Amino acid sequence: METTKKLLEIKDLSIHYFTEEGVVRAVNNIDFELMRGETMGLVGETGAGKTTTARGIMGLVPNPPGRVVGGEILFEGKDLLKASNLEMRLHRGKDFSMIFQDPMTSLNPILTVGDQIAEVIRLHEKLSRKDANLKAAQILEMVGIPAERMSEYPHQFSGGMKQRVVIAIALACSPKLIIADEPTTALDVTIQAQVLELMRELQEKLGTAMLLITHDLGVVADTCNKVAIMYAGQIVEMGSLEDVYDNTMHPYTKGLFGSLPSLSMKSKRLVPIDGLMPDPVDLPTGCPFHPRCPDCKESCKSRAPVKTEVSPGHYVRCLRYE
Amino acid sequence: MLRYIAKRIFLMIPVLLGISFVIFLLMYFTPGDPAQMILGDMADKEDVEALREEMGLNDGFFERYFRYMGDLLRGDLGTSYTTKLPVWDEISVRLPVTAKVAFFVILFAVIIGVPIGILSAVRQYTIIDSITRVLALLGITMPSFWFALLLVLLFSVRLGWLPASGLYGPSYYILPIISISAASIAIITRTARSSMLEVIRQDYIDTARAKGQKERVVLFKHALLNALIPILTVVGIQFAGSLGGAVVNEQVFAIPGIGKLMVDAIKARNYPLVTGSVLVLSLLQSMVNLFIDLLYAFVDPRIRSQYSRDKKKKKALNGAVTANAGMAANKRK
Amino acid sequence: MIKKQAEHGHIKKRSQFQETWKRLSKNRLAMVGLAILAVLVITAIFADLIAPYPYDEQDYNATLQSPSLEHLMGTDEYGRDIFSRVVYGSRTSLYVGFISLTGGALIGCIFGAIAGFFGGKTDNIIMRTCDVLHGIPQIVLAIAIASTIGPGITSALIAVAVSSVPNFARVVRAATMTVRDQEYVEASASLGGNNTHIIIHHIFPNILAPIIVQATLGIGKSILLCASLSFLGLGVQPPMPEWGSMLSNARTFMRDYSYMVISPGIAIMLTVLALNLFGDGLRDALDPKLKK
Amino acid sequence: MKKLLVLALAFMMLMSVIACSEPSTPAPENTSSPDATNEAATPAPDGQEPEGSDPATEIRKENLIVAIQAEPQTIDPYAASHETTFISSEPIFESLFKSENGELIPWLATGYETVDDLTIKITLRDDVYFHDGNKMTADDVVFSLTYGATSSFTSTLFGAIDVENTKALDEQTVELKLLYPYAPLLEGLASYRGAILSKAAFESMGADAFGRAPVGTGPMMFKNWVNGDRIELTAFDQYWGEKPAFDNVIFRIILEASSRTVELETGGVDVAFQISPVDWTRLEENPETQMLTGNSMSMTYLCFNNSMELYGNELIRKAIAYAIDVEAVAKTAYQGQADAADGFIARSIPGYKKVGPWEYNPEKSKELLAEAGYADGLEVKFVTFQQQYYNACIEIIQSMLSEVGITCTIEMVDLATFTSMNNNGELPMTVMANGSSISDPAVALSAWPLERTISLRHNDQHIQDLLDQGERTYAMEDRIKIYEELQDYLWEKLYILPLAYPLSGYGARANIGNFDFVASGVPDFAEIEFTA
Repeated sequence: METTKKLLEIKDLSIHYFTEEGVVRAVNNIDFELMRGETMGLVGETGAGKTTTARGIMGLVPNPPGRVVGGEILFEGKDLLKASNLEMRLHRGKDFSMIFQDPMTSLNPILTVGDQIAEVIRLHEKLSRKDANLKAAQILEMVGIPAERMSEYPHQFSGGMKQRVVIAIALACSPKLIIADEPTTALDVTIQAQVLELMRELQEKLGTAMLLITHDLGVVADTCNKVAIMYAGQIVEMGSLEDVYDNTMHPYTKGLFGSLPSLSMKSKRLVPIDGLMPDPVDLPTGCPFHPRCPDCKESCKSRAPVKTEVSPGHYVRCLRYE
Repeated sequence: MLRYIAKRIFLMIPVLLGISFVIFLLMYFTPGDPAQMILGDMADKEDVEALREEMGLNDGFFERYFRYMGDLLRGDLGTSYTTKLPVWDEISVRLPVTAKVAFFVILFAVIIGVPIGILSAVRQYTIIDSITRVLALLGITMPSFWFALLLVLLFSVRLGWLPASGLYGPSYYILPIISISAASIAIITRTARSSMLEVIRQDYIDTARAKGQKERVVLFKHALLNALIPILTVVGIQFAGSLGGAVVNEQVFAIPGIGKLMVDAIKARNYPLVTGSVLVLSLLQSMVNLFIDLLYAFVDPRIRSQYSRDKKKKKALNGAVTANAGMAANKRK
Repeated sequence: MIKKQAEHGHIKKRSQFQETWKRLSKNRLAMVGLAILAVLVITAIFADLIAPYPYDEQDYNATLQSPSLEHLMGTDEYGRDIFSRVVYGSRTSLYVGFISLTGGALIGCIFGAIAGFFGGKTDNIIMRTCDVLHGIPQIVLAIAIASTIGPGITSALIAVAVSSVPNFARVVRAATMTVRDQEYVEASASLGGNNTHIIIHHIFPNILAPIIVQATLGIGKSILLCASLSFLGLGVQPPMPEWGSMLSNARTFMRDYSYMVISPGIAIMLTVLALNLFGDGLRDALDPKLKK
Repeated sequence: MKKLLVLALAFMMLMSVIACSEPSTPAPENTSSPDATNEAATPAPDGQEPEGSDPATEIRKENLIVAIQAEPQTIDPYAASHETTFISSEPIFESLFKSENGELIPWLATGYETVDDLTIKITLRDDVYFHDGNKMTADDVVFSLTYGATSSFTSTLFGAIDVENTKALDEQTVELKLLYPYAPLLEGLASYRGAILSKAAFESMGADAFGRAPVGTGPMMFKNWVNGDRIELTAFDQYWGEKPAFDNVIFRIILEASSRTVELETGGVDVAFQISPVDWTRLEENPETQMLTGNSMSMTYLCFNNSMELYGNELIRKAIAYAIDVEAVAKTAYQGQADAADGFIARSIPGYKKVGPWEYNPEKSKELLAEAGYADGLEVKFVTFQQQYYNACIEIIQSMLSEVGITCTIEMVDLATFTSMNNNGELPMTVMANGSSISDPAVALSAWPLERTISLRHNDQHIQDLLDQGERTYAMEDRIKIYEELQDYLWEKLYILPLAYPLSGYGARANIGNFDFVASGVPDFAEIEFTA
């Protein structure tokens, strides 16, 4: 598995929604890379554009009203934005697949679990119905569900079990990349640990790269080797786990860590980041974080910071480091 | 499943009893004397009075009601005042005609309504969507007999392509079906559109697309099957409605249906025929509703599991699984 | 910061109506519907001014004239001006539509709310009575009532009201049951609100949307029912103009004097169309999920 | 979006305009008439399948299709009073005589002899068979006449028959006894009401079943009755007389007047009854159809309830009459297909006397109103049921009366309520018609006898005396004098105001010959000959 070749490279990607209330700038010129077998966390509050980025990669941005307005998404060197619908369809499920957030609604209620897994297998691997079902059974076992339950329906499974099925569907054709959009948010903590554990195992076993989208910094710490912090559609800080966790640069990232209860630091009160997420329709001028930034300077209000590399592999978008 | 059907049929009895009671009440209080209608207005008082006595019209309300119920339980719907035929004979001739027409109307409405509904849902905010929505509205707003008359004048008289009335062959069915189904097509289209729109926004549709499934299959397999239930409900209501409701069209196209029979029976104060036809019609309508509910179970497993007896077995299995899944997970740690 | 939010919250309340209006006004079809309805209501109110002739003035040497300048929509078989009758007819049709619906809606909602809220036996009894009412075809009900109190507006009105009760009851019951399980209803119960208070303050406002939609669509249906009643000979007391009876009487003259059939037919269609457009628009505006 | 709405509405308007507006030229040559599209699936009634022409170049057709406006309650002419019963029973039954403009022609009877005022001896043919194969004998005639005498529907016509003493002298002769002299009897026996039934069949089937599947001696035999749809008769091969030019008669029940007209135009039916007057001209102009019209024997009149205090007052009745322009009412209500009524019985009935029409004089009406004490206005009330022509008359009268300050309310009730109100004398004012099955003054004035309980209620013994005299005198000249005196008296009293003599008519395809208008409205189908 040569990890040198870049699996996924996002260059200057912008995705906007054109609605009647105005243009929603969900994703603004983000770029990052993902190597084969690597796991990167994409962290941010709700509305930061995480899910839109994921859907952008998968080519599932609902159009109208959404549209990719700029940038490139290179998957193994090929720009997905230029790919035809047919090509994209062949990629989805085979080369990259997606796990959605709410297991309760991500499975088709009227089809058996087995059928839903077999469907993706038969789409990408020329197997007969019988063999596809056999493989589906194996994958089901792999995610810890007895094969006999293949003929049951989603409503007969608990939340955790359903998420396992969704994972089974995503990994059925051992894709090179999984995009997991907050896979454990809807689950309670005990099940969350099991599901994450399962995903990490399968990732090692199949050598799959993963883009994990979450707002839970703890989950990122356990599973990812790289992390990118998103705010108002931009990546404000990106780097290896140590870079971002140990010598955090960007004020927003510091704010995020500040609002986390931690056993080691004995702070009596959590320090929330005050203010609200900016309205994506009219983003603040200059650095989007400036209205909420504790050490905001005059220039922050007017000039938009540029992505600067503070140390190898550690990027930040803040005027203080330019 | 059978237990559920038995329960539903058992539930129909009080409803039918209720209907017969209300009809009897309505008939009891409406003025107009059946005996007079039978003997005609030339008959003199004594004859009318004698007939009233003979028909038991002078007895008390409850006495007549219980006598009627007694006969009903023995399966005898009484005899029609005007033609003196057993009510069942009159109904059994007219009911299949209405049922056949109603069936074709619904078939026609579904074949046209559902695809258009889906199309306008998929192509939302385009010109097709607006055209179908407005045409659907026109279907609902047009008085059916006006539309029926227009059709007859256009296709029978001016173009001579189709016969104007009667039901003596396949070509006779075309105009009545178009005129009766206009409203049903409109309603089915609108429901199909709104329920499709509802389903298309669900997450599992994106899951299907994320699998790399063709858009056509995503829509017509994943989406449509889930959108079926609201559509089925409306189809059921429309079918039940057009059974009793097509009176006006039956008159324009001279179709010997049960709707017209019922209306004339009331006008002639032919109590047994009125009650009989309304009861038979309500029974048929309840059967249609039951059939539609069973279709729900067939289409949606969530509903099916409510009926099936083996619910207990399922719970046990569910418990076991969570235990060993947990074991498998920590065994590997 | 907190102050700004509170103030923002305060604005929120008043804008509930504005919010719906804002969304509604964006829906062009609904606006067309509203415009037609407005025209209709105005014609109904000022019918005496708008109509050039009294609706029952007969003119024997001007019978069955096709539309001309003095008679915009021509004259009927008694030489009466059809345009004036259509104008006055709007009064009858709206009267039938609105009164019968408010009647049916009122009873239906009360039935539905009680059934939905209390559930259990009461729910079963009410729903079974609704099935019974629903089982009796509208036409039978109308004729029975018409023969008891004489055909005419009142009997059509009652028939429509009675037969629309089951639909309202069913809609309201379903809405109440969904709303009843919401936390905020339990919350208000825990604060000591008695049942009627809960129904009126918490449940009704939230089930207003389906009721309004059912009402607007229902008015259209009642106007059509009135038309078919006149077709079956149970129409309005002459010489009161009502679109349905005008249409059905004109059908015998349809071949040579088609204008007699077109004007009332179009009047009915326009009204019912407007009601449906507005009803649909209202439903989309009131249903938050449908926000674009 | 909006332009789209306009487009849809325009389309609808366009469709309705082209659909209804008839070009002045008749409907396009209807080559593909429905019978060409009938399928073998069900025995569709088709009218145009000419068989090999008989030697007498007489064109035969398999089916004669007749559209009637309602489903008869029964086909037994003694058990109903609705026109559709008589039309559907006419081809099945025959009477003792046939009456051609007042002159009796022997038919089932070979002749008759009036022994005295109360006895008539009738001799019968011996070669007549019923549809069930039995031979017609005097017993069947006696049975039919006694049935006629006792049935509530035909008591006015045959009530005079003395049921005990009428007997069969032998197989071929009947001695008919009367309770009192009754001049119109023979005319009644010659009408379709005097049908001769098969006694054997009637008694074995029972009255109701017989009414659903009658057995008579006529050229056509009952075959099938599909409820609400059609009644099928087929040719009776042992018929004693001349065979008709068709094998089956199918009476199709089409309730909607415009549908009957359309079926006639498109060839779906050969004959159609109750065509609405507005279609008459179009059917006359259309080369493929013809209209058979003439003066009917019915008279539409405004009926006052003379037992009520207000309408019992002669001044009020006359005041109302003067305010009504009878000519305009007749013309407008019947779309020009009726004349103003100027008498109390139809003009074609012997004994008719022209006494009106009532003078239209609104001023005089106001004077009489003032004289009666209602100078400042009067409230009157009509009660009626859904009947196109009666409602038309009432609406016109209503607006005429408002000219002289009489405001009238109209209460619409349904037929059943109206009938019982009428028979309990509760109708204040209404518009009704009084038809007559035979052209005899006594029958035409059947609304006047005192024992009738309808809302006329004049209880004027003088009228009853004149009616009795008219019935009992046989000599035609004396009868006419009596009835003329009666009509003058009725005109003077004005218990009712005659309004219109409506023309009646029925439509037929152009190829129907030897089929002319009959005042009673029940034509003889057997005579029909096809010309194309």
